[in-house]
Amino acid sequence: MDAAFSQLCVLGSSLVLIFGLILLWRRGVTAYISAFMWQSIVLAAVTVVVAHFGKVPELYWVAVCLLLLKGIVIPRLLRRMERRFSPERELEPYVNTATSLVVSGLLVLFGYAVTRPLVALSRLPTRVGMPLAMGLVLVSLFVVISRKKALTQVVGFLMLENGLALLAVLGTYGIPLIVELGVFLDALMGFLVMQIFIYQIHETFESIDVEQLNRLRH
Amino acid sequence: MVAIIGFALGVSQAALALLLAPGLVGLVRWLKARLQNRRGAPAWQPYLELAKLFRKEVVVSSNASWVFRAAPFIVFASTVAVALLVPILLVPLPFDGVGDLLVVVYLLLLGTFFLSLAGLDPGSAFGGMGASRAMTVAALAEPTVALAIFALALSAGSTNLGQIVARTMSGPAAVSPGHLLAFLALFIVTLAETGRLPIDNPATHLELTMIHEAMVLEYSGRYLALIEWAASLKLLIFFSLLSNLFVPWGVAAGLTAGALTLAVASLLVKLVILAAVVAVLETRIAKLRLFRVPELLSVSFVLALLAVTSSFLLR
Amino acid sequence: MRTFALLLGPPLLAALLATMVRPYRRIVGGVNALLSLGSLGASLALWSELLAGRVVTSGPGEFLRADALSTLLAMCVSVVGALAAWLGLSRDDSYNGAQVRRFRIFVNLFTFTMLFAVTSNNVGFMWIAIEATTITSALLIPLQVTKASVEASWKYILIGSIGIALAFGGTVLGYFDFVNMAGRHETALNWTVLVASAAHLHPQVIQLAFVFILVGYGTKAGLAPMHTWLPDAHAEAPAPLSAMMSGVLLAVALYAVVRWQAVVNAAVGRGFTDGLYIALGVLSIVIASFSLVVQSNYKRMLAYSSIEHTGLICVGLALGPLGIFAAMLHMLNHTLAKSTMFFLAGRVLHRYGTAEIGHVSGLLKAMPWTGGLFATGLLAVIGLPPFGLFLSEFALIRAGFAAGRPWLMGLVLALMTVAFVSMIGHLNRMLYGAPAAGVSVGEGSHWPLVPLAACMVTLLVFGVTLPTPLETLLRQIVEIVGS
Amino acid sequence: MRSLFALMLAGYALGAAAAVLRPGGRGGRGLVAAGAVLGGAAGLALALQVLLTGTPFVLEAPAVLSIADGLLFRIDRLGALFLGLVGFLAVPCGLYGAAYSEGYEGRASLRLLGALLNLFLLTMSLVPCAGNVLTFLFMWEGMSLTSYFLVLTETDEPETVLAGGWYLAMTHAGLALALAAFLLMATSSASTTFGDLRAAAPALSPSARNAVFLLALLGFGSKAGIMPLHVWLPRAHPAAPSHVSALMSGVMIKMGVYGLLRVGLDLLGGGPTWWGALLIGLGALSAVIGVLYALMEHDLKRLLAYHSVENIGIIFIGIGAGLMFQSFGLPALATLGMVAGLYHTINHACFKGLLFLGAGSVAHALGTRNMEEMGGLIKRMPRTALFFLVGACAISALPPLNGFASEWLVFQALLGGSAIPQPEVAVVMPLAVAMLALASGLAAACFVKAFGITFLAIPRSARAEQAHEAPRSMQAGMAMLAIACVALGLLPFAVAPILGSTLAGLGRVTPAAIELTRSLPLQVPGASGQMSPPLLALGLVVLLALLPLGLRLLGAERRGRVGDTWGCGRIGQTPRMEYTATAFAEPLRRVFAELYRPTRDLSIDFHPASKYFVQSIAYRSEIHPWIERLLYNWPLRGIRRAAVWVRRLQAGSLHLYLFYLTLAFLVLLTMARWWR
Repeated sequence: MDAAFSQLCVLGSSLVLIFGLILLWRRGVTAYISAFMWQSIVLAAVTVVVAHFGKVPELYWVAVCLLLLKGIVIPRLLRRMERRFSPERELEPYVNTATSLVVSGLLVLFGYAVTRPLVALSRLPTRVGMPLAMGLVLVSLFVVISRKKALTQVVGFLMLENGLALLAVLGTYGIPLIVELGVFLDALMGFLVMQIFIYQIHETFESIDVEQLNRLRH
Repeated sequence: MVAIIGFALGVSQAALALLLAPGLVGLVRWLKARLQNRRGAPAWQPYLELAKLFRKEVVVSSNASWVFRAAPFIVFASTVAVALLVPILLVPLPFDGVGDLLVVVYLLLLGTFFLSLAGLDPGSAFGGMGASRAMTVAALAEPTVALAIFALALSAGSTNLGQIVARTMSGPAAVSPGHLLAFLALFIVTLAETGRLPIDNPATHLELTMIHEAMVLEYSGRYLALIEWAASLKLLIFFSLLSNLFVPWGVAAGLTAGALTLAVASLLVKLVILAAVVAVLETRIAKLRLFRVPELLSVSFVLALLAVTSSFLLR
Repeated sequence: MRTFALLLGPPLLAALLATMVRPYRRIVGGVNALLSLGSLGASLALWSELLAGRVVTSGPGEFLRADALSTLLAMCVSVVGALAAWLGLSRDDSYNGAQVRRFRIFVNLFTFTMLFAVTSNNVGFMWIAIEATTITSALLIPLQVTKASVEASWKYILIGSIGIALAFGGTVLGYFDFVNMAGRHETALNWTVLVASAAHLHPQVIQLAFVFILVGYGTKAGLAPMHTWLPDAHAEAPAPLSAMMSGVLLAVALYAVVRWQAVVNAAVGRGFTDGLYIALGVLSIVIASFSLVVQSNYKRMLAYSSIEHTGLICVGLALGPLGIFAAMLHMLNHTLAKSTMFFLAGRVLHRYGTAEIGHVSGLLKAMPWTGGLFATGLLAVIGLPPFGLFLSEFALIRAGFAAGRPWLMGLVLALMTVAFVSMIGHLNRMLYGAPAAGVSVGEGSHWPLVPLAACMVTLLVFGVTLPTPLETLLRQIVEIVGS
Repeated sequence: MRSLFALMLAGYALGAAAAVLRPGGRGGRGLVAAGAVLGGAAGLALALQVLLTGTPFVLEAPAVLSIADGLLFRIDRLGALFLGLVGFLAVPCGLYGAAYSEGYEGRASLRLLGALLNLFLLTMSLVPCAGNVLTFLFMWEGMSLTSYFLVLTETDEPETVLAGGWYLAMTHAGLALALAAFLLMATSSASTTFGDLRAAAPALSPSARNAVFLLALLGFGSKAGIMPLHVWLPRAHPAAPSHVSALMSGVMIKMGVYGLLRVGLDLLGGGPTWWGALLIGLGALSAVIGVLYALMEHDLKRLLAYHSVENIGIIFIGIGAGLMFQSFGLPALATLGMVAGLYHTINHACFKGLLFLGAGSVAHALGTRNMEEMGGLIKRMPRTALFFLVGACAISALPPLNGFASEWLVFQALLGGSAIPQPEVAVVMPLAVAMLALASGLAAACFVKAFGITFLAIPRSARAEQAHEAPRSMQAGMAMLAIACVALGLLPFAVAPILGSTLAGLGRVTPAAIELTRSLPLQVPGASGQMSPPLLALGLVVLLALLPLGLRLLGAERRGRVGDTWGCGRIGQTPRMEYTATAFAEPLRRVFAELYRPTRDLSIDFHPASKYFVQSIAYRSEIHPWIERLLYNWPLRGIRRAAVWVRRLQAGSLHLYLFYLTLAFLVLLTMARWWR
């Protein structure tokens, strides 16, 4: 039973990481949003698996929240914003696709190296997936750095939160429910505020290209 | 009782110096004249000048203040005080405790200080020029004098004049090469301080070259007499310092009449010799340009420094 | 339970009141000010409880707990909150009714989140509260929508959120370490539980967790190299908000790091955390001091000075018990001094219309009282007697020498002197000379200066003596953190 | 003693309160002055009581400054000496300030000036009383801060603000160094009281002791104004009101000497030979270069400020000689050196205070400090001129006055160098003698210029013509100091034993070594000279009295008349024909040209018709102290360049900021993961 459980977890978390890497490969914003949507859905699935096999009933609620919040609501809001600023396709990011893939590969390896003591310490069957979660965290950090559009940076940030949520689920079968709900509330509020700011940036700068935001220096 | 005799001897020594001083200057002038094949005024001419000046009325500039009137008295008083301290005739000086070689040097600086102020007071360009140059020369000569004192004090163990003379008299061993170098250094300083030829021409009234004369240009009557007399006394003091500190033989050790007459005789001989040396020197060399004088003074400084190091190493 | 209600309730009530009163009226400001005194009274009550030796806890699973460290921070937050409430934005400050209403709502929420962060025993709730502080304060930075404030707010929210996310990672790893050791149960995330069982935690994992925590909360505390958002945010935010952020938000973030420092020290000993603290602390002081030398904007100058003092507190935390005592005292002094300075900077900005040091001249002639207070405050900030910062810096450097780090203290002293000289130069350029053209001479309304002067007087008192209740509080903090 | 201490505090507090409550009007200013005078007198009385009885005064206030052993005042003899110095100078300066501050009437700075003056005196009096490190540094920085604001009373001139900036920067750097020195010593001691530091000092390793001494030398040297660290002194002192400059130059820089003595001699108990040699070297350098730059000044107060640098150099030579002799185990000569340094400290306080007050009354009367616009003031300000002359003679070390007495002692200490066994070390002494003599010679030249150009001859400007004598209270202040100069000059045998006793118990200097005989001549055992200033003065006075009698006896002509100054026959004398300050110093400028490196630019525009006719010639020559450029410009430029480089870190790009964050995160992760 445990073998199937850990196999499913590894499959799920690797899928989540793959969707993260798709972000680096594709250029269009729509691709970013759909990749993020699917990633959230797979994450919800992994949570359900862990809830079922790990016999942790609260995780079902967490999975439902994940699915609702990050699977449906946030992508719809992102698509509305994307339609509004659609003419601005993601121009050439700081790093071209080839180098960014190589760099993200190195980061995943680094994630592996760093999380080895975690895997060694943990006795839970899901411990194998943790390096993948750490890899996703580092890759999403790289995404936020290398992308020029504010919208894409927000997607990168959301992916970072997904990575950490995955780490929480795999490592500890989910942190206590109340704290988990608080985290979701914060995530939603954070996204809404970022959405307001993107609209403001668009009003004042007529584009959401973050490179124009370099007036404040020294 | 002994103190009173000592006090009287000290005062009489100073009186003798006062009397001899104008004659010494007259002697130097007479020797220079003879060397230049001139008949020259007799050696006692300065006495006549002083007497004449004392009878003349004093003309004081309208710009001058009390400093101008007080300066001659201060200069004269400080020079006489030095004469009291310096062992011209006898060694166990009554005023030994009052001041040592450093006090002598700084008393002379007091005189130069007030003379320069008096030079500035009337507000004429010559007085200012003289004051500025005199103070420059005095300032540059200070280190040499200090080092010469250091060399003497090193071998004598104290800066006290009486002790230095006694130490040098006590035997040939005391006369080290350091003494010779110190003597040369002090000789150059003597020429600088008393305004003799290579630094300042005492005989000229050419505005651009005179230093001492420029400061006293405004003085007349009894003030000028006092200053001239003080200047000549200063010359005598330096000559006696040179002779007694380095060639002290003949200075009276006890208070007997015989020793005193010997001391007076040896003093006169030494003064005549030094006067002759200065006279020959002044006829041989021309006046240095003012901005070459520091080089001469730095030569004397190096000599004094060598004197100190040699006395250190040979101690 | 009552004291916590009195502490956390007032800001919530004020925020609620502000939201309901649709067209903004001045009464909201008055009520807000009175309510803020409530939370101030509550923190004093907590303090008296502590002096009597009782640590107040309440709520299910003891999720609210006020020990010495929390009480000190609660004091700072409530004092600065009260200042912001009393001196908040008035309508004539070129802000319209809607903006002032929004300001009132979010400032109170901001105060509430900070108070909740410092009094929550549960590390998870502490994280949630600090994330909430980012959100509530971010909305206030672009109160007046200009290119600069929008840019500053975007940088603030993005860097802040990423930092806080990493901090969440650290919390998760800490919980993971605990779960492996003692299994999952409800109060696992309570700080008291974590510290008690710290000895059994796995050293390797807890060190990784502390790196996440230090980078995460360090971003909120303005530690270099994560400080880059701080000068922009503090320069563009309205004066009361930048006063609260610079004065006390940095302290709250440091509070979170210190909480986890206690856990890590109990687990692996001081060596690891000291090394990190000194590295980041010195880097902050270096960057801040040298940025002050060629600074031309006085609000950014104050922001960089905050970075420098945060770095100094970090170095202090790494110098043993004496160092922690001095660092905590320095945090209290800095909060008082820096918040007052930002309020005064706000008044100067309002009168001169520009934040450029070059354009502000003759401050003493134009606004004698504000100028005088501004000069006194700046002299206090750069650590001159008779103000408190001189004493705490002396104690800190003495702790450094006692801890056997003379070269480090030499470097810190040199950097502090560089900062001192440059800030004196900027201050002189602003104070003296003739007032700039078109600047009306004469003090505006005097009564806002009264609370600021009161802060200066307290700083003077802390500069001359150390009241025994404060000393016992600091001793208890040293026991908590340094044990 | 406790009542005297309380009276001192009360006096200064009264003065400060009066200044704040009722600044204006004669009454207000009178009250301020009364406060300062009362405080000063009480301080002086307390100091004398401690000095004479030898019982230290201890006052404990553990509640205040309780973070490091509370507030502790412990006045031993060394502290009492400097406390007495502050009190001694506070009385005349307070008196002087009453009339001088009339110029600030009606300005806001009057209230500030009065209050800060009393606070400044209070903190400066408490510096030598401090018993532990925190009290000392608290009062020290308080003194610097109050004097900084006093320097900034006239803030409408930009260079005053610049001078204030330089001053506070240097003093704060000095405080940082002193703090490091004290705390380096306090590492091994239980608490930070001086007693514990003294007990823990032997346990320090030699390298730590050297580090502490060097830090203390730099820290306290910057306050004293020793050569490489003196740059703030000629800028800050002239900018302050004159009675404040007198206090700063007379007493505040002596606190640097006190600090050095407290750390170097008392707490560390002396050290290796190179300490003394370093002090002598720095002292000699400061003496000569200080006076050389003073010669070139024609701002009267800047000239006096540079002279403070010179005299501090002389004090350092004395103390350096003392330390060196102590390292060779010659207690008699060590005490002589120390006593010479301390005696010159007191004398300098007197004559420098007198000179600054004199310069202040001239500036008060004329409204300018530029000597080129003065002249002929002796006829319009006779008493100020007399006092200034007494000060000038004292500072030029002319015999009957106090400058000569202490400089004579310093010479004797240096002449004692012959007793040093190692010749290569002993050669330092003659060099120091030469430098000291050159400095005193140049000082005499400089003060002939200062007094001659300012007071003698014809007024050079309309302002100088309408000059009026200083008010009575300013004259009273100056008179007090002039009498002090004369008295200290005549009674060294009374002062020297007291100074010798202050050194009792400090380090390994035994007080018995200096039983200065109470008789008239000042005979110091172990040294080689003997002199008796009272007899000398008596002799001079008698001779001066006898001269007019002698002249009458000789029947010298009594008549005299007033005529024009001789000008080779031309009629009329205009001020432009007089020698100016720059002209007076021109020969020495030429002699020391390599040191000054004067900048010269000569612009001649010829007549358009032909090259041989000139329309106008403009000649400008300035002297910028190249020491400053050499020592201070490159660190300042370095810091500025580093600042511009660091500024580029905040380049505005959000991606760059996120990159910093991620880089830090990755580096710390690797460190945490693989750190052992």
